[in-house]
Amino acid sequence: MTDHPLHYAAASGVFSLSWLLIVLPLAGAAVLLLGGRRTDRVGHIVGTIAAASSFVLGVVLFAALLGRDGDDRALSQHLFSWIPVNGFQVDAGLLVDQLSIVFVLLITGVGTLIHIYSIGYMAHDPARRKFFAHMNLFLASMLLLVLGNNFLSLYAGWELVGLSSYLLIKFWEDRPAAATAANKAFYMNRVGDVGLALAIMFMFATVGSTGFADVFGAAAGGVIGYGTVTAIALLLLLGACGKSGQFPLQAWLPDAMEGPTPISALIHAATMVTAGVYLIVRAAPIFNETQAARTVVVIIGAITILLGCVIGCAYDDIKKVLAYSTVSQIGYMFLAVGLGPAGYALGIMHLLAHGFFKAGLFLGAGSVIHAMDDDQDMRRYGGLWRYMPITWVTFGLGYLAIIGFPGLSGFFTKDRIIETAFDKGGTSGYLLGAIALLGAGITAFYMTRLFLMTFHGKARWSSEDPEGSQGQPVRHPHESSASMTGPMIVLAIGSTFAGGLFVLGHSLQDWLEPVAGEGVEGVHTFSPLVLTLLTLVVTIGGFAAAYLRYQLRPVESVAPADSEVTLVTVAARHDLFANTFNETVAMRPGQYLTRFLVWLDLVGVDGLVRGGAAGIGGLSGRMRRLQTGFVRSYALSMLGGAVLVVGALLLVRAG
Amino acid sequence: MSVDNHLLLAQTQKITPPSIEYSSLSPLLIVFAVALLGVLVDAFASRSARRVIQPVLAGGGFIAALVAVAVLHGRRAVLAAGAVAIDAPTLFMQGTILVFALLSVLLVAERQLDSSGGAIVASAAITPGSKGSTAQRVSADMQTEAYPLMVFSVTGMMLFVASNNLLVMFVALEILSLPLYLLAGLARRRRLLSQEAAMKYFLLGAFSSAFFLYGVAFAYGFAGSVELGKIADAVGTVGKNDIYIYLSVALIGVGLFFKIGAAPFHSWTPDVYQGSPTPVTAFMAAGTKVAAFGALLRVFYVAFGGLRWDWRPVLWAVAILTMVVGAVLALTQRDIKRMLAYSAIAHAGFLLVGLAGTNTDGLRGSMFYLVTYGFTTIAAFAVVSLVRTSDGEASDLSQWRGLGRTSPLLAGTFSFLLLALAGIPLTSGFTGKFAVFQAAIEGHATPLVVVALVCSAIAAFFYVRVIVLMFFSDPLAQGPVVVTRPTLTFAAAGVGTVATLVLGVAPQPLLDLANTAASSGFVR
Amino acid sequence: MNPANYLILAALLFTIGTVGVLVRRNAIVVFMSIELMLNAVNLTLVTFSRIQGTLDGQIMAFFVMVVAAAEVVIGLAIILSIFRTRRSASVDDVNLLKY
Amino acid sequence: MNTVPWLTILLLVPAVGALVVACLPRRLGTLAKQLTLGITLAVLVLAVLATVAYDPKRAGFQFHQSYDWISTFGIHYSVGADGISLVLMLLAALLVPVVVLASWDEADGGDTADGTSAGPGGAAAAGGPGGPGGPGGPGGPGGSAALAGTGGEAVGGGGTAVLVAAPPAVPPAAVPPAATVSAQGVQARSRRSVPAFFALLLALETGMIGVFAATDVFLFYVFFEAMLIPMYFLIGSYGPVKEQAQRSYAAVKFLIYSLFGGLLMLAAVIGLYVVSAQHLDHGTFDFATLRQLDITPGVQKLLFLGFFVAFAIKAPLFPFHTWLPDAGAQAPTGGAVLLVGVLDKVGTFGLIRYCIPLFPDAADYFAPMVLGLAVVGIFYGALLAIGQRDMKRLVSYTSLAHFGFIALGIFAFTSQAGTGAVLYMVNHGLSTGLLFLVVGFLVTRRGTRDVGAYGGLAKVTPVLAGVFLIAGLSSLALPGTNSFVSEFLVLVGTFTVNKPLAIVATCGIVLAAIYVLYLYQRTMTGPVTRAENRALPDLGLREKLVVAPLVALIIGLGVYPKPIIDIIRPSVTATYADIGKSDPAPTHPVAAHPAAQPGGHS
Repeated sequence: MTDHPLHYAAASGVFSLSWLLIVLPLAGAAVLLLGGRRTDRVGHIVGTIAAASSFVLGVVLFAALLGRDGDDRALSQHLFSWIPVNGFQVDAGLLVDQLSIVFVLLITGVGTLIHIYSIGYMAHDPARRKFFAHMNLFLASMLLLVLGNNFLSLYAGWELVGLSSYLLIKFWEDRPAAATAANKAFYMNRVGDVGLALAIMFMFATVGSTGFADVFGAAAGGVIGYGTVTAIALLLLLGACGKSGQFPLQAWLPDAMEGPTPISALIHAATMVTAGVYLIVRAAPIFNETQAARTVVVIIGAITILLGCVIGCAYDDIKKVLAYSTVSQIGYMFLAVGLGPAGYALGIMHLLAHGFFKAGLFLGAGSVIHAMDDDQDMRRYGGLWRYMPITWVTFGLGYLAIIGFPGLSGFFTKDRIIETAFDKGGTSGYLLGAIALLGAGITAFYMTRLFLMTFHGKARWSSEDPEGSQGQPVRHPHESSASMTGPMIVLAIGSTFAGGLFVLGHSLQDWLEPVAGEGVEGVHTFSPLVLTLLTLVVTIGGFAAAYLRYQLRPVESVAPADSEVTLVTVAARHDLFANTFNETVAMRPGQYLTRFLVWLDLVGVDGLVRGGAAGIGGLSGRMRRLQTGFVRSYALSMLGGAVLVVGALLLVRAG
Repeated sequence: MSVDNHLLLAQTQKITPPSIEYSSLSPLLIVFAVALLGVLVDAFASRSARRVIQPVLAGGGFIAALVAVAVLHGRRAVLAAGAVAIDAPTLFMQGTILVFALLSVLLVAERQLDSSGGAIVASAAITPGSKGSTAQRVSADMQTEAYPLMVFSVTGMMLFVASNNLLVMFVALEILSLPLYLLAGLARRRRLLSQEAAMKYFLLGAFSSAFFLYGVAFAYGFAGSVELGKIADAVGTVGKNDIYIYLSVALIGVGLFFKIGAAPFHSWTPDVYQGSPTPVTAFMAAGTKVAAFGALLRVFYVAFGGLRWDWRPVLWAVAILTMVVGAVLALTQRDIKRMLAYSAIAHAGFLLVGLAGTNTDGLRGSMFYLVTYGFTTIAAFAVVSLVRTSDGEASDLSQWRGLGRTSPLLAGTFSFLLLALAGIPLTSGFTGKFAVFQAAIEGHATPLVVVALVCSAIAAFFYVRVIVLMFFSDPLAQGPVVVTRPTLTFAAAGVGTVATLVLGVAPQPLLDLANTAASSGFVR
Repeated sequence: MNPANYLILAALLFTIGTVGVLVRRNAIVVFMSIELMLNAVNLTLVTFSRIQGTLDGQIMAFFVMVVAAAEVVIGLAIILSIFRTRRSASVDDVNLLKY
Repeated sequence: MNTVPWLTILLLVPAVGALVVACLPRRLGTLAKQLTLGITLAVLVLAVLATVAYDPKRAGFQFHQSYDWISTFGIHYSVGADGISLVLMLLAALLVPVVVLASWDEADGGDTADGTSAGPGGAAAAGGPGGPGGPGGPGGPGGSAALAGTGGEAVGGGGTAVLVAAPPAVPPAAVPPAATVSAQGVQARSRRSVPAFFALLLALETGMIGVFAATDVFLFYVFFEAMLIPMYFLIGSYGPVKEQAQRSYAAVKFLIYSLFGGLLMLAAVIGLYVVSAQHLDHGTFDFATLRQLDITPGVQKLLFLGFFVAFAIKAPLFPFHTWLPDAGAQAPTGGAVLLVGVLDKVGTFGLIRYCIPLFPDAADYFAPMVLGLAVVGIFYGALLAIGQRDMKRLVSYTSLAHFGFIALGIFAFTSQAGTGAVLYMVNHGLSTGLLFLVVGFLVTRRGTRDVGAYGGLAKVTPVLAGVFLIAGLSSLALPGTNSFVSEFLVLVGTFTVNKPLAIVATCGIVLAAIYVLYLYQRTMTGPVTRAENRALPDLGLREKLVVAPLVALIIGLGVYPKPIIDIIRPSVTATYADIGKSDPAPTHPVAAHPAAQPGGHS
């Protein structure tokens, strides 16, 4: 029965080149990795060109897609047969459609910008070539993730981005912290991957294929039982949580900030961590079938929003704050996509907008950190706007975008999510809406806090030479080089207008409609206008609170001790004890179990063997003592034997 | 009384001399003649001459006998008034015995090993520890009586496997044993140990032969005759006073088990193997085993075949005990010859497993196994005799450390032989084991086979440990010397090793031989 | 009289011989005990020959005697040589070979 | 149908080579190396040619040859290849030259050789043909022979007493003077025989190819056991120079363990023969004939166990594994690679080649047990690997986990799982082989297997670190590496028939990530703490040559495994079809046959 509704046209013409999207950055990575030191000097050039060319191709494909009519914008390209075992036929194939092309543009676009940025940022790093190689590798993996036309290809990309993320987090491997963070990230991602893998197995066991077309066809056809669909959906969700740092697998993302800042911008803000959202939207036909799973998605989204915001308020490390902000923003996306057809497009929309402004924010942060001699503690910043205007402006725009300043991207995308959450109706609707709203407020608070602590207030550092500075760190902040500011500017522009672009005339929504289904305009709980005002009020509230606390009152250059702050803050400072939880529940028992098993294997399993051998040896040692050397004892043993033999035979005879 | 007289008269009138086909007995007769000749030579030839003549004579005799055996093949008859049976199994085993004897003669005749003469003492009469003994250690002389003694012993062995009559079997037993008792005492070095070995062997041997004889008596009491065939018939006929036959099975069994060194009648083996001159040990290990097993097979297949189901359990028990004792006790041996002795015990156990099958396959397997084992063990002892320190063979295992580094060829050969004894594929040891175990499983003795396999695993451990010693540990500063000149020993060892390899890789011809022999079966 | 009694007597003699082997230390005596066992067997043979009414048993007895004689020769030679070395005929003194 | 006797050639070349190399005198070490490399490369070429000549479409054995060997027992020299055995032979043929190259400078004990080990020099010292009487033996040249003899004996007795205390241990050096050997003498001795090493490798290769090629159960058994001996010597005489006692222990443990299993199998083999004799008029060992027999289930179970235990020890599966860490740790790098890379595959190979087709009912009956052991092994091995400090032991334990996956795949009885399992055997050979090689490189550089002795090497030796990481990633089955394909096939194949088991097993991949990356973290990342590590040389040209093919294959087979799969799949499918096992159909099948519509599919 190949007559399922979904059918992708075979790729032809320019689309038959889509594999180049992946191969170009991959080639870049290969050249740089195999080339070794010889390519040190050109490393960054090659890497950037690879990324850029991939972007260009992406644009071309996008244009070509625009050229086709709406329902014929999904093209699948069969490359080669990957794993063919009887019933289990997996092809290496790509799917260029409305959804994937959007991601392609985001990934390659932002990716290229960040490549350029890194040229300046990593200029003085001896291993810059390796850095670019890994970045290219990441691009390739990420593109494979979004372009794969079946779940196994997606899974391959899924784990490979995990690898590249691992490589880049531990890029400065001589820092133990970095190495540990990288491992943590990989482990927790693997947990998610188990979910994804199992989901794929379920699909195969149910549908006999892992291709999008077949699976979605079957799902949409409603032939799969509700239980199975839900199971698959939940397993997919587990994978999504792992990759996107959603509750309960969020703990790795903040640690991942050990990586170079461009990485935080590209992987842990703009692209990779949003893969979870992509997965859910991509699997829309499955999630559409199961209300239960969608509810779980929504709940996780909601929890994560708050969790991210709350912790975001407590940290003084600029990157950690941004990281938790990422966590909570992705929470918004999950919330959106959890709302089903109404929300898929919104989720993607926010994702793209977020891709711009969060990347911009991170790059800005990077530029600041650069200026402050790699000091990431905001409490030792302050008043920087004067010294690095471009960073200030670009960062500011990103900041306004994220808190949802009217007219900037965040304003459009986030408000729509809040709106849709309320529109869900019922108590759950109100609850979710309220949470989203609250989240918006807190976001405004901690982002403002960050912005003010960094750029405004009086400097908590000194440009004097040591004796001049009263115990304050000596810094000589300066604006970053063009290769860094350039991307920041572009992203700032993006974060300013992207949102609007997407919303105007539902452009993006319509574009995604074939994939995400049309956003049914449900009855509004509140009229959009009211809600917008409400959001604005909450946001302003958050802003005001931050302004009062961090602008009008001086900021201590050292954080107050736990004893001086509220319990909430303490908890937030400890990531709401997420790590403590993981350690006590998973890590410690695991360690004890391991030690026990090592002991068991040595003493128990091997002990048995060695014991047996020793036993025989001992027996032998004792038995040979019977060989006394006295003829008469030998004779006795013989006689004994004789008697036994005779006795035995007579016994046999009797019996 | 009168009845008796009349009976006597009746007997005297009926006496007719039995007809004897000398041709069929030719192998026996040749060897016997050679033995007597040897005695004469010893009596008349000069000392130096004997040292040359005797080995040549013995060797020639054996070869001649071998030829005779070859000529006789296919002959199948009961001769000398039912005293001797010539059939395929007999000839097979006589041939085997002769080959092993030939190899052993080479070892005995070896004169390059020691400072002077070979392994045989110059004059056994000289008391150890006296001035003379110091002198004779280096004297080029040797007790050339060793050769005739060996030949006599071979005669006994050949008769042992051929005897169709328990009395003849007893006589053969003594003919093969008595010379061995003496030979055991003829070691050139370590005279005390040698004499002790001789005495233990003698006393225990005599002891066991008494049991054997008692068994013979009971057999006679049961069947009114000691001819195997007649006994078998008597067993066949029911309703006799059969306690005698059970006693005789038991007691004869004891005597034979002693000879093959089966537990619990094995205790002499290690002491005697260790004390005797190594060539003699090799001869005993190979020859006696064949002879004793030949007799065992004949008696239990022909005479007591009818009682199979009665003696099988006992045989199982003995087999298991033997294998366990051999394998386990060998683990902790420190003297190489002693270790080989225990390994010999273990192998006796494996052979009994083949016998437990009580079928022609068992017969075939056992005969094949005997051949393979004999070759390997002679070669092994030959190698042992090559590794020496200033006071004779370096028989203490610790002296073998690192031999693989100092003299790889010898160590390699020895390792190969050990692996063969352990039963690793591509060696004759494996083929032999396979043959007997196959027979046993065929004969529904599977549990026995499993025990046997476990024991071979244990046994493998101590063989392997010697290899560890030779190859994986470091040589001693003043390690033993490996004598490099002795051509005769090399010849013996070489033949043994090659046979071990060939029988492991291409055993088919010998198997065919054993097969035909076994399938034609014992004459009765 | 019942020939079976002779069998019992022979069995007794055989047992005595066996015990002798086990309990006596002097090699010569041990050896004599073995001879006793052999002769016990001879008695058995003769008795059986009587019971069976054939002469084979008696003839066998002669064989046995001859063999026994041969054994004596060998045995004494060995025991003698040991005695000359150790100045003792006790079988318990010869136990260098053990374990 | 081609008439070239590929397999016999494949067997003869290394066998003859082994003889030739073995006969080379010690001084010609270099020649031995070159010769061996040439021979093994020739074998590799031949194996590749054979693979080309092999026709996956045809069912049954190809290149089949059969000659009478021991007709009395119906034993033939008969060889043949199906997809399963072919790829494994290919693996063996590939790994051996790699190992030869890797062992180039290590065979003779290398620089790590210290005074305690001794060599041929001893012969001369102890007086070769110089007749008897090394200076001052126990009794001394003078004195009465008899008394000296008894004295010597007494000593022997004493020695005995000592040794009863410690049965298997190597006896304490009997003579103290051992220490007094002159230094240069020691240097002369401390060299190990190079030709012997490479001869052993060749012998091993013969055994490995033979065991896969045999289609006669007896012949299989012969190779199965004969293969042990060279490996035993490789471990015992070429293991770490300084750890004589441990390596002897490991070698003996390896041999006895395997022999024990082998002997149980021998019982089963003979039993099989007897059974065949009862069914047919004459007994036979011919595999093709035997698999036609329908043996009564009771007997099947016994015979199955006989074979299974042997294979479970060899593979090894969970409770029978304790020899592996010791052997793996003590074997020379090359030995370890072949041991874990190929030798152990004989176990899993035996499971799918013999246990299942010969005793289908028993296989069915015991499948739950085996699957249980497999899953336990996955976690047990992984956790123990996490807990190890000795790098080689660690890698050995990871193999335990991998063998768990393989066994799981074999006994899931689906063509996906089975194909995955066989592919896994190959992949594991490559990835773990590479892992052992890299670890070996580290150990030769630093002379210790303790993880604690390393750290921060990524900065010092980037290339080595990179290769290490690739091997590790392959070992944790990252997509894009070969292992992913096989592991996923095993899991998905199992999933279709036994969801709970598959789900549990899948969780094992988390642990895999932990043991690999934790090891990498401890050795390669962080600051360089120890002075010795600051100046470690990175991979040299030879070492790069060694790892290059493996790395290439790891990536290549990860991206395009189809060729190998196409060879394996038919044989595996046929194997399961023979015992009446077929893949369960999906509950809601969609695409009739995806391959039919290349472009449009998915």
